[in-house]
Parts: sequence; structure tokens; C-alpha cells
Amino acid sequence: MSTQAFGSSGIDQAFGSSGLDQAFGSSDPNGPARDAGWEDSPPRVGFFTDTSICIGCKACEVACKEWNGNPDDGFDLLGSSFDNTGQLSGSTWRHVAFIEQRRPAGTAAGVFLGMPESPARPPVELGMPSLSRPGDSGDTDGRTEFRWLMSSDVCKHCTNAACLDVCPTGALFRTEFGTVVVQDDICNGCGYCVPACPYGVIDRRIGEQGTKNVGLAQKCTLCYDRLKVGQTPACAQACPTQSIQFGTLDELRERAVDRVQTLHDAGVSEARLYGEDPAGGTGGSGAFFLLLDEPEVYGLPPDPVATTADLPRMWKHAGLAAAGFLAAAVTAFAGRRR
Amino acid sequence: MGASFGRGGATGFLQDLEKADCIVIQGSNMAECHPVGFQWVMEAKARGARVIHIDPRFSRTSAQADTYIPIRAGSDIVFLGAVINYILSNDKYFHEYVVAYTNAATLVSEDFKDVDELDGVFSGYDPETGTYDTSSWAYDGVSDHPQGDAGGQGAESEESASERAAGHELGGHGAALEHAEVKRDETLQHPRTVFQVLKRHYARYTPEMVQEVCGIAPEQLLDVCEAVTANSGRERTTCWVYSVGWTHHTTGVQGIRGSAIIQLLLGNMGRPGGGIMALRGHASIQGSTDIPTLFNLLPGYLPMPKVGPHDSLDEYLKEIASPDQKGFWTNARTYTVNLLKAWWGDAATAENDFAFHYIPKLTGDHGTYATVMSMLDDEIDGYFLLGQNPAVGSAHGRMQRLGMAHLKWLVVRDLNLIESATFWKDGPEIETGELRTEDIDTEVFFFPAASHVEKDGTFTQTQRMLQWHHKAVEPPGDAQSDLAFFYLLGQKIRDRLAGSTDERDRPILDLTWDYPVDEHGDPSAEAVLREINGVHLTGEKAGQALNTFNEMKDDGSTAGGCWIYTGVFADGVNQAARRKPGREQNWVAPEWGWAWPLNRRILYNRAAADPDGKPWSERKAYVWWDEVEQKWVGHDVPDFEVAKPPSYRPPEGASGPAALSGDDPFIMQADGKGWLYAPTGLLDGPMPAHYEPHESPVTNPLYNQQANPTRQVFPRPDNPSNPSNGERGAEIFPYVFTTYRLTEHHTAGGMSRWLPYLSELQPEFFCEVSPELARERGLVHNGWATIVTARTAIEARVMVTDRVVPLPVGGKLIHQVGLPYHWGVGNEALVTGDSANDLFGVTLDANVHIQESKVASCDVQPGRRPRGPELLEFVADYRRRAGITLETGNKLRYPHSDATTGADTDGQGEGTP
Amino acid sequence: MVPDATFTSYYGRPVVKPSPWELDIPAYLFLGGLAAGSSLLGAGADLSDRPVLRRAGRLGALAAISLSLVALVRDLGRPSRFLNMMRVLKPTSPMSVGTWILTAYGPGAAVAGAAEAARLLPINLGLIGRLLDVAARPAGLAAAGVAPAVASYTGVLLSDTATPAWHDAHRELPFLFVSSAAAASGGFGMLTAPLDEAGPARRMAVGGALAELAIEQRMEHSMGLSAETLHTGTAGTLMKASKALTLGGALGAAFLGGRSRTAAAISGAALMAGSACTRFGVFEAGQHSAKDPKYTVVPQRERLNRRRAGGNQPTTEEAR
Amino acid sequence: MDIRKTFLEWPVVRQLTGSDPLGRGAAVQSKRSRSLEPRTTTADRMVQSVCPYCAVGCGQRVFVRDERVVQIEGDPDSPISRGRLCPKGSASEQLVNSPRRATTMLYRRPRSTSWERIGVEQATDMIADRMVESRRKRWQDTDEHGRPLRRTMGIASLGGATLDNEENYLIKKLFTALGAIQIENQARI
Repeated sequence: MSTQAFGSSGIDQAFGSSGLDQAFGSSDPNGPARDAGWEDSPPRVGFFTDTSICIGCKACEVACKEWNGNPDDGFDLLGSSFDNTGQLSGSTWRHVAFIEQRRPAGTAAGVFLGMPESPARPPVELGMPSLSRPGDSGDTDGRTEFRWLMSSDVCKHCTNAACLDVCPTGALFRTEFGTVVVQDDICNGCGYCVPACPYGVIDRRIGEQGTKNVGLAQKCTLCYDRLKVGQTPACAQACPTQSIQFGTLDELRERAVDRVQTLHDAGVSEARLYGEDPAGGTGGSGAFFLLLDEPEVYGLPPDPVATTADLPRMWKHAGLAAAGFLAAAVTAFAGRRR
Repeated sequence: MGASFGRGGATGFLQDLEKADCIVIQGSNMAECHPVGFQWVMEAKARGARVIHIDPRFSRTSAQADTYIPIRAGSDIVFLGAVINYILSNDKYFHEYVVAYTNAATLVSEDFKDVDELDGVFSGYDPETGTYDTSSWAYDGVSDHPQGDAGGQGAESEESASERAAGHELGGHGAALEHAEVKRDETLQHPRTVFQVLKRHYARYTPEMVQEVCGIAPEQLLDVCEAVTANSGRERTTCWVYSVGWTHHTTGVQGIRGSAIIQLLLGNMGRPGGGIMALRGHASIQGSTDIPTLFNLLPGYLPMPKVGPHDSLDEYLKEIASPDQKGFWTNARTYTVNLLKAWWGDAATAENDFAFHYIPKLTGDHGTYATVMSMLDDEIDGYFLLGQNPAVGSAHGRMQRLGMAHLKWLVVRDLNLIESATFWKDGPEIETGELRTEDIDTEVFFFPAASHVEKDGTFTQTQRMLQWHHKAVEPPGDAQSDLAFFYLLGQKIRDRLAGSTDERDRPILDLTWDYPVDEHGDPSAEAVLREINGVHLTGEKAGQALNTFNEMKDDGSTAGGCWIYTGVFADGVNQAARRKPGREQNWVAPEWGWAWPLNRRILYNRAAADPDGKPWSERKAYVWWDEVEQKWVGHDVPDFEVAKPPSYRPPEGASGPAALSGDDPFIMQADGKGWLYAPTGLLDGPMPAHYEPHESPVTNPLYNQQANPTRQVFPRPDNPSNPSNGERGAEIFPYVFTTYRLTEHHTAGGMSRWLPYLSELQPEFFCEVSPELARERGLVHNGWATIVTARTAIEARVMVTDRVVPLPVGGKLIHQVGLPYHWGVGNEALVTGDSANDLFGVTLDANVHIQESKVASCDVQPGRRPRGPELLEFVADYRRRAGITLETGNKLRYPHSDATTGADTDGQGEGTP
Repeated sequence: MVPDATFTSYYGRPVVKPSPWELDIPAYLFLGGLAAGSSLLGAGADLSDRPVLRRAGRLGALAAISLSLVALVRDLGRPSRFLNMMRVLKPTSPMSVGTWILTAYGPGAAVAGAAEAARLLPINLGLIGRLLDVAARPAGLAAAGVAPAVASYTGVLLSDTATPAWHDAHRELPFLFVSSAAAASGGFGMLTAPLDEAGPARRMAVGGALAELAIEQRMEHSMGLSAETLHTGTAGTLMKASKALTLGGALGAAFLGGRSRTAAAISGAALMAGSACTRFGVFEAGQHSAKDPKYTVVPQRERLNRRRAGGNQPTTEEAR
Repeated sequence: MDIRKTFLEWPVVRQLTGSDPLGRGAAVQSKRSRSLEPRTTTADRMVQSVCPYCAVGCGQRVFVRDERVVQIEGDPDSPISRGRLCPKGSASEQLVNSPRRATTMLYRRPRSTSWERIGVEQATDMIADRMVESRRKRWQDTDEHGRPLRRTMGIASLGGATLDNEENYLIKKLFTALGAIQIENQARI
């Protein structure tokens, strides 16, 4: 039990540096399909979800369910703005978050992400609608700035996909398009992928007996069947404002960087990309986002890491522990009898 | 819109929004109600256009707007008036355009008196009937030509004025003028020019007034004024977008007029990226007014004849359009004869006025609300509901349901078992004990309907475009299309009357009712469309489809069911089924579907060029005069006689199309101009004036006249009104509520509340309230609230949100409550709830008989509403406390000096200078 | 050290999803550990001629592993597809590795256990009985060889997730589970074997229990924020019980276990119960840590801020 | 079944012999995944249609297989909608195929507490009878001045705005010929 093994900064050490990680293939963000044995794979595809132009219509949610035949998630008013599906689930593979904000961007978590400016600077003209109550200038109750953020969340199709890594049946697999898909005919519903996902995306479908794929792990397939014949995934095709953009990852990344620049130039300094960074904890997502606030505001983890990044060390610890157990047992019997 | 420009449709097309430099969305929640159309606003925004949203609620549209301005529901005209005032006071209008293309230079009759002079009403108001004699609003000179039959016939002359006026109704043409000769002062300086009249009228619409009435700060108003004026002119255009946020008011038509005046002054009509985008709510709302299932219209906006003035075809036609006026509407005889020939074929002959007498005659308002009141009086036996759910979707749901319980038989045709089909067993009145299932005598027939993929046909969408949808599969089970049902029903009725010698049965027996059928016996929709388009009946082209309505003849040699749709079958081809991919065409996409009239996509596009026929600017070139080819060319079909040069001037005494100058772009108008001032055609004023909603906690500060003096009120015990400010008991209903739609649902829910995918997205009825109101009334987020009016009380889950802002209006803070109206009480839908429309009473716009269902006053209390008979007692108690009587809120000329006693005589005294 | 958790979330909803597992899984964790330790005891007893302990170990292992398999299958969304686990061998998946470990372990434990069971039967099984007799020792030894892996891989199984309390414990969890398995199986040996045979079981029990307590302490320290979840709610109660039972059992085993059969039995039972409480406690803590977004957001936000700051100095959370 | 082939199809074997040793991609793809085809391509035909929900008039593609609608999605050819649909439009397939959709003719007798089933033909006959009777009973030939009215006030109608133009046309034509004038539409609501 070395101190290294118990080092308290283990995650940070392991994160993107340890040679051990390479053992399990920290995939090349552009070619995870090749790493997964696809020799002549087409270019990797994905989603760029530009939340700055999302109108919160939820066409993506419906188009997704309709194409994939997913059941509803119940009929409950959640009291969270216009969001009544709550979160991604085994049946809801696109989920639109609604955030009503009184304060200007960036103050929610107290920091600006990736912005060169000082976090303490006063709110600027954001290019967002300002809602002022006439006649009460000087009002200090905070109702001078308001915005309504909407964002369509989806499976990130990680380069380093924990769900796929931990799947014991091979039901979850990397397709030739670099996407991560559950094979409904294979999955036995062990549920391991559910806690493995650092984004809380995949879930075991719940429902009455007879519900399609009930008990199986379910999530966005990036419309694997449609991709096979060159069709656009259902959600991206439906999206009225093209907040959801589908394409090859390289092209989407370029587009996203341009878009952020455009927004910055327009004074929307809080625009930032989320999940596109190949140096990130999941190796860059196949589905990434342009956000207007901190990720956690949208229910996204601020700094997700594919849990399998630490797996080599975990196996080492498990080996040591097992050896220790054997040694302990031997020792226990080695003692003088009675 | 008809009154301003000549036609009632949206003036442009959705894709053209991307050409706009500024888009003002007012009275519309476009992102939520037309999400896919909104992509063009987003395109414009991405290209740098400014998007401004003015609405009582911060909606998903506001979230994407550059600027959002909260406004008190029902105060839009004050805001628009202030913009007009700004434009006129600061000389920001497009001078050349205004002088050439609008009636700004036209002189108004000396008899005309504005609201400022008459204490809140225009000249000609009769407080006894609540109507205007509009003759004093006429252009100068027009009154020298007395109307044919108007001389001294008292009530009848008024009727005829109204009837002619009704032509504007959502319609396809402008109102009638006696002749084309009008006096003009091109310098606009004469005090009786429309320009000066307008300037005086709107002088009182100041920023201070906007703050006082709308709750909008002067800086915000100025911001909008500067944005729209900076983005208009030769190089730039601004588009105004509205929908039912404007029409569902007792001043609905005038709100639209307000934006029309702005757009004419700024020179934005007929030009790319400009115009007024009227967003219709549903798949074929436009189509169902073009080919109307409306009591007062025949296809192509020909009015239904009225008893008395319309007893004969000639009398009828004289009323529609004077043969001496300008424009295409002088061809009304041709259009009418073709309709009659289409319907009655060989039985329609020149000798019998083409069977004009077969058409039943109107005697007044036979609109849907009048009809429901007739039901309550047991005057109606049978009622057809065709894809409509009035138990939820119409104002005053309780009156609707009680009315239906008086019917002998009810036919409901729908995709789902809607509340209107099941009211007899699970309606709210069953719960309150007002109705007992065992006592309801109504026979109910529920017919399952075919969906859009189970039948051929056309929808006419918001930009007047017809699109053919092909049948994909057979309807399931007993389902059938309305086309098949009505065809069969017609045959069965004809069978029953066959051999009848009764004269009254002639119209049905002589009706052309023979369409080719398919193997299931269903009639061919294409054959029907062909009949609508029209055909040559005689001559060498006999049997061929008409290519344009200009081929129609008034001698019975052609027939066509709806003249504005002529051309949809041009060359014998179903043009509505054209589907050349958009990416293979320019942004106008003229080869996708077919738009009336004659496939023109932007109306009045002659105005996209200057009087000489040159584009106003390179950037905004659209349709222009080609000197070489000697014709109008461009990106769209010219909305003009294609070979008439800009220099054309009509000869003396010309009328009809020949009287239109080469620079008269509004070819359906009686004078070829866009109307800043409507000398005729409207029943409640030649210019928009602000009146408070029928129920309002605010006193009208502009005029000594609280609400629209011509609004249609129905003082009946079952239709009580809340007192407005100034009346006794107004404080009992201190809040304003407005209803609206959500992206996730479809109107009364018949096509959404049965679907899990939509129902889960918005599962319950809720009310949006501000944190301030929540505090004031103790409302808890996600808890329950009860909303009360004089009609009923309903309950809704509470959504406390910063998106609703109380507005300082009239010296107090006005709280607004937002209510989506999709839910209804019943047992069949996946998600149910109280219906917001139950809160409204029935009060109508005088022009179009549309109900005021966007705004009314209410009270809000925490918790759920009482159940059963206690609910009735609860609401009755409110009425008692507010002292509501039949008179409450229903006095038309109010408040007024001595309005309570002898109002009539005093009113007349005021009205007569 | 743990900052005041001012953090932002989406309506307080979880960021990561708790596992869909029910109590079958902690039960499996306990039973698997018990089976592993029992196999070791059985093999050791076999080699050191402790017949009762051997029988108890082998039978205990068989029973525990059988029950644990039932628990595993029961927890599947589609139990009928259990065998799909054998489709692949994925080193990246602790469950896949575990499947193959169990595949390696199961037959040995089964044969050894069956041999013991056969001897207890009143009838003679003939050839089968004889074959079992012959195979029992190699089978038992083979099972014992794999057994430590059966006990330790479950630590990786839990910690190779995004569940904060499990992942934060990933350095210690295999050790904790092995210790806990030792304590439980040692306790089982004390409960089932006579005093004169139970010495190794006792030693294993005491050693395991002491190690478990020490490692648990260390784990709480290194986990960071999510350690909170070991002290609150159901998990807190279970962990408290676990510590009391383990400490009590260890003390009993050490000081009375060699003398009194009753004390040995009570101590053994306490240790088994303590071990079970540890597994259920850790399981519950993980579930709770996934349901509360605080445990996901706050550490990640801190980590990110540190990295953004460009140094190793943690910045203090800027209060709103 | 070929045992050897089955064995070689075993993903573990494919892992060990192929290019995907960790078993995360090609090696573990199932046969079904390999042969997956979208129902847009397996459909018997595609029919172009128009969304019935709002007045934007988005283009729809309706995919039919075995005389059943299997998919409705946006038509990229449409210059208005460019293939996009809102949530309602996206739910069109459910609108058509919903198991909750009413597809049987129902009749409720006066004072009855429940529906009963009758045939469409019979129901249409009953309505034709009632129309003829109500028309006659509520007929107004002239007004009080003797001017022709030629109408019946006994029959009214309210149509939704999802009716086709052709349907509205027949409705208006038939009712007008019958002399029924209270024909209204959602356009007024």
C-alpha cells in the first residue's frame, strides 16, 4: 500500500498524463472508430448544439421519440419553467433544459469559464433581450436583467466513453461513424453503464411490462440506422432553427469556433464551447455544445472525466488487494495450530 | 388588411423575412406558435437584422429577440399610434412612396370629425345602435355622388353601408368607392389631406401616453421608433409580424390597421423584407376564409347577399363595387356569375340572373356566437362540428356546452373523442349539476375523421399558398374524409328530395353535385379543385381549365368556384402539387405550390419599384419595369398588369383596371392607393383609436370613451361582464389576464392532448404570474390558483416566473396573468384540465365578429376552486360583491356626461355639432 | 477543508445517474466476498487437515456464490440474457472481468462444495461420488486461487463509475472489500467450525476486521466531499453499525473467540453482519452521492477552477 | 447451423482474431446492427404531404409500408420549412397511428348515458333525414316585408381550420344550396 497508490491527487495525476491510461486506448478524438477496429471507417460524425439559437420548441424530443419509438416519460408538471421531462432518461434521448435567469451571465457559479476578462467585471450588454420594468430604474430587486436559456441535451458520444468501456456484453459499441450505440438485441440490462456515464445520460428504461426495450440500457444512437444510409438524425433534421447541427466532427468544430467568435464580437462574451476539447476528461465529445453560462447551470457536469481513466490504477489496487488477501489467508494458516 | 391594401392575406411570404433589416413582432408569439417559420427570423437575425418583440408575456419569442418590451394587453394601438406620431412629427416617412402610393395626399370630406373633436367617437356615431353612419368619413368630392339606393331609406341605407363595408372582411379586395376621382394635394399641406388628418389624430399618442397606457418607458418607445425608421427607406426594409394577439380584441381590425399605416408611411409595403406578415394560426385558416365556411362570405370574398339591398344580382353587384371605381374589383359581376355557374350549371342562365336567387339571404349577424345564442333559444336543431372543439376552443365554453345541450342532434367529426363530443357525460356542467346526462335530449353522432395523410387536398397556408397533400393510406376503421362525407350526405339529401316540385328544393336539385369517384366511392379532390379553378364551358376551349381569372366571362361561358384561386389549375395542371425543391429555386420559390392571386408571392410588389418603375435600390430590387421588353419583370410574378408602363395615365372617365395608373400599386383598391385613412370599409373608424378592452381595470386616458363604442355586446344573464375601472365593483377583478398557445399543443387540444409525445411536454394547465402577484395573493409555485371572472372560476397550477412583469399603468401596478388555453374537462384525453376560454364572455369586434379572447379582467386566489354546485355559488358571490347587472360593462358610450341617465339623447347631442 | 457548498445545479436534479441497482447488488458484494474467503478457508483447512472448517468453507463458498449469482441475475433488466455476459472479455469492464473471474472460480467452488455435500448425503453416489472425492482438492485449490480476485474486483466494479462516493474511494475500495471479505468469512469460520479448527478463521477475521476499520478511516479521509455521504442517512446508519459490529466482533474474536464457542459464534456473526453493513453502507452512500448534484458539481468545479487558475493553488469558491 | 461459423462469430473470438482486441467496436457488433436499415428506406413508398398543425405549411414526407404509415418527417425540398418540423409536426405519425385515435362510428341516443355503435352508412342516412326535416321545419321563405330569404335557420356548422379547401368548398356549396347560412369556421375564433 504505497503512498502513491493512495495519493490524494490521483485523479489529477491520472488525468491525461499517466502512461497507464494508454493501455486502454485513450482514443484519438478523430478516429475512435479506428481504435475500435473499424478499418475503413467514414469520418466521425456528431452534433453541435448551439444553444444560443435554441427556441425551446422540443421538436428534437418528439422527433427523437417518434423515430425511435420511445415511450413517454409520464405526465407530470415539474414546475421547472417549461421543462416537464426533467432530464435525459431511458426514454427521453433529447432533453431541452429551460433556465430562467435574473442575473447576468457568469455570476451563477462565480466564475467565467474560458473568458479572458476578469470575472468581476460588471455585466455588459449581452445582445440578449433586456427586460426592464419601466419607471423603476434604480430598483435593486434584480429584475433589471433577465434571460431565458434553452438547451437541448443529448448523449455526448464521448471519445472515451465510460458506458461503452464498462459494458460487459458488448451491447454498447463504437460504430463505424465513431458514435456510441446500445444494441438492443444484446443488452441484458445489467445497468452498469448507468452509473458509469459521467454525464448522467444513459439509463435503464422503466415502464410497464411489454414496453419496448423495457429493462434495457437506452440512449441516443445518433440515429445509427439513418446514418447508415446517409440520412440526418431525426432531431437535427427537425430542429427549426438548426440549433442542433449534424455533420462531420471536424467541420462542426470549425463551425463552432467561428460561431463563438461571432458571438464574442457581438458582445456575447459568455458564449463558450462545452465538450469539444480533445484534452477534456472524455477526450472530446462527438456531441458538443455552445453554452451561454456555466455547464452546471444546464445540469451538465463542469469537468466530467471518463471513469475508466483511473481503471488501470484500480486494477493495480485490486491486484494488490487480492494478493494481500491470499497472503493473509496463507499467513492465517501458517500460524501454529491452536 | 383588406381595408388598407385591398386584400386580406399576408402581404409576403415567410422566407422573405430573411431579407428584412428589422422585424417587429407584436401580438404574436411566433417562435412558439410558428417555430418552423421562425427560422426565417433567425436567418434575418444572423444576417444582422434587429428583432423586436412587443408582447404582454416574455415568451420563447422574446428569448430570441434583441429587444423585448412588455406591454399591457390590449394597449397596442397606443404604442402603434405613438410610432406613427414619431414618424410624422420627425419627418421620418418615406416621402416619395407616401405621396405616390398612399392616399396621404387625398382630401377628406369637410364633414369628417375626429375623435378629439367629438369626445371619443368619430363623426356619424349613433349611440342608440352603437354604429356609425360612415358617410362623413368619405373623401372630399365623393359625397357629391349620392349612392344609388341610399337616398332617404333610413335603416336600410345603413345596412347597405355596413354590407359594403363588410367586403373588407379578412378579404380579397378593398372597399368600394363610388368613383376614382378624388381631390389630392401632393404637397400634403392642405389641412384636410389624409396626411394632416393623420398627423392631428396621432398628436395625442405621445411617449407619456404610452407610458401611461401601455406601461412602456419613453426610452423603449424611442428605441423602437429609431430602429424601424432607421431600417426603412430605399435601402432598407422593416417587417411587422402579428397574429391573433391582435385580432382577438374588440379593436382587432384597428390594431392591424395601425401597423398598416406605419408600413405605408415607411414605404415597406410590396417590398422584399417588408410588409405585414399576418400569421394565421392553423393549417388552412387562410383557405377557410378564401373559400369560406363563414356566414357572411362566398368564395373569393364575395359577400353573402343580404335581404333587401341584395334582392337581385344587379343590386348586389352595385353594392360590392361601383362600376366607376378603379381596380379589379369592378369585375365582381364576372366573379359572381362564374361562381353561380359553377354551382348551378345549366340552371344558371342569363335569364334567371344565373340563379342568384338560389342563394339564401342574411338578415344580420349569423356568426358562431350568435348561433350559439340561437341554440340556447331552441332555434337550432342540428349542428355540425367539423374538426372543431368549441367546448374548449371558443370563448365562454359554458355557453357553448349549454347551447349544445339544447340541440336536437349534433354531428362531431374529429380524429379523437373531443370534449365537444362528450360534454353530455363528462362536461363541467355535469359536475356542477347544471346538466344531467339523463336530461340531455341531444342525439350525438361521432364520425371518425380521416387525417391529412388519408386524403388528397389542398391547405392554404399563411402566405396564401396552396399546397397539395397526397393521400398516402386509406383511413382506418370507419374514418372518412369530410369530402367523402359531405359528398355522400349531399347525394342522400338529393335522393330524398328527388322529384320534389317544391321551389325551395330547386337549389339542391339543380346543384352540380357529380364528381368522379375512386374505387371506394370517394370523390376526387382534384376534380373539386378543378371546379374551384374554373373551366371554359363553351367555345373551342370548352372543358379546359381557366389559366387566370382574366379569362372569366360574365356571360355564362365560363364557370369557376373561387375566382382568386383561378390559375391553381392553369394549363390543366394541379399547380398546388408542384414541388420543385427550394434549393433549386431563388428565395421566392415560385415553383413550389401555388399562391393566390396568380402565384404572386409578395402582394403589391409594383411598390417595390419607384413611380418610374426603377427599383428603389439595388439592394431591395424585386419587381421593376423593363424598358426593353416593355413589361414588368423581377423575382416574382408582378402584382400589376404586366405590360402597363409606369407612365400610363388613365383616360378621362376610365373605370376598373383601365383606371389604374402606371403608379397605382394597390390594384384591388378603389383608388389604387394604400389607405392610411379608410374613408369606407370599416365600421369602427377610419383610423385606429385606442379604446380599452371590454373589461379593463384601467380608465382610458385618451378619450372620454372607455371601450370601442361599436363593439358587439350581448347583455344577457348568461353573459355577464366584469365592471371596468370607473364602474362599481371594478376592484373585485383587479387583474388582467391574457390567453395564449404553447408550442407543444394545438388549440383546443384535439390534435395534441391525445398524443403522449406532446402531452408529456406540457401535461397540465397552468397560470403564469409574477413573483409580485404571487406575493400579493399568496400563490405558491407549482401549487394551485383559482382564477375568477363573472362567468366562472377555473383552477390552474401556479407558475411563478420573472417572465411576467407587473406594469405601472394608470397610476397603479397592473398585474397580468398568462393562461394557455389548451386544456379541457373530460375523460377521454391523456391530459385534461380546466379551460381558460371558460373565463371569457362573448363580446365581439364590430367588423369581423371575432371575440375578445386575448384580454379580460379577473381575480386570482390561492388554492383550488370549489367543486360541484359550490362553484356556481362561489362565482355568484363574486357577481354580487361586484354588483354586476346586465348593464355592467355593456354600456357602449361610456363613460360620458350623464351616461347613466338619458344617455341616448345626450349622446346624440354630443355627436351632432 | 470541504468548502461551503455554494453551487449551481439544474433545479437540484442529479447530474449523474444513480445506478439502477437494487439491494441485490450489495447483497452480491457481501456474498461474493464471503464465498471468496470461505474458499480460502476451505482450501487452507483442506491442506491443514481441519475437516470441519474445510467442509464449512467449501459449503459456505458454494452457498454464497450460488446466492450471489441469483442476486446478480435477478438484478438484470433482462435476466434471460444473462449469458450475453460471455460474449466478450473486456479488460475495460470490471463486470466483464468479474464475469470471467466468476467463471474461473465457480466450477472449482462448485465441485469442492458438491463433494462436501455428497458426503453429507445419506446415499452413496457411486462413481460420481468417487469422482467428486478425487476432484475436490484440486477444485478447491483452484477456486481458492481465484477467490482473492472474486473478493477484490468488486471494489473496482463500484469505483469504476461516475458515482462520486464510489469513484472517490477508488484507491481504497478493493482493499476495503477484501478486508471486509476476510472479516466476514473469518467470522463465518468462527461461527461454523469448532474452536480447535477455527484458529485461522479467527486470525483472518481479526486481521480483516482491523484492516477494514483502518482502511475505512483512510478512505473517508481521501474521498473528499463525497465522504459526507458515509455519515448521513441510511448509509450513515449502516456505516456506524458496521464499525460497531466489526470492532466488537474483532475484539470478541481476539479476546474471547479462542476460548468460548458461544463467544466465537457471536463474534463471527457480528463480523459477518459488520461486513454486510459495510457493503450496504458503501452502496447506499454511492447512490445518495449520485442523487445529490452537490457531490458531482462542487469537486469538479474546484478542480476546474484550479486548472483554469493555471496553478495548483485551489481558488476559493467565489460566493455569490 | 454451422457450429464453426457460430464459433467464429463469437465476439470473444473476433476480439482475439480481429482488429478490435478490446471488444469495443467491430468485434462486438451484432448481426442485427450490421444489417440495420432505417424504415425510410425499407418503406414501400414515400408520399409528399403538408403538416396539418399550423399555417406555416411545412412540407412532410410520409413513408408507407404495407399500407401503413411508418414515418412522417420534414421534407427537405420545401422552401418554407427546409425539412424542419416543430414538435407537433414531428408528432404527426402519432397523430395518425395513435392507439387512442377514434376510428369507430359512435352514436348517442337522446338521454342515453353511453355511446352505442352504428354503421357509418346508417348514421349518414339518419343525418340526411334530420337535415331534410330540420330544413323544412325551420324554413324561412320571406321576411316580414315579403322579401325573399330562402333559408333555413335550423342547421348550423362550425368547421376547424384543418379542413381542406376542397372540403370547405363542398360544405359551403351544399349548405348554401340547402339554404343553411350559419356556416362558420375557426377563422372567426
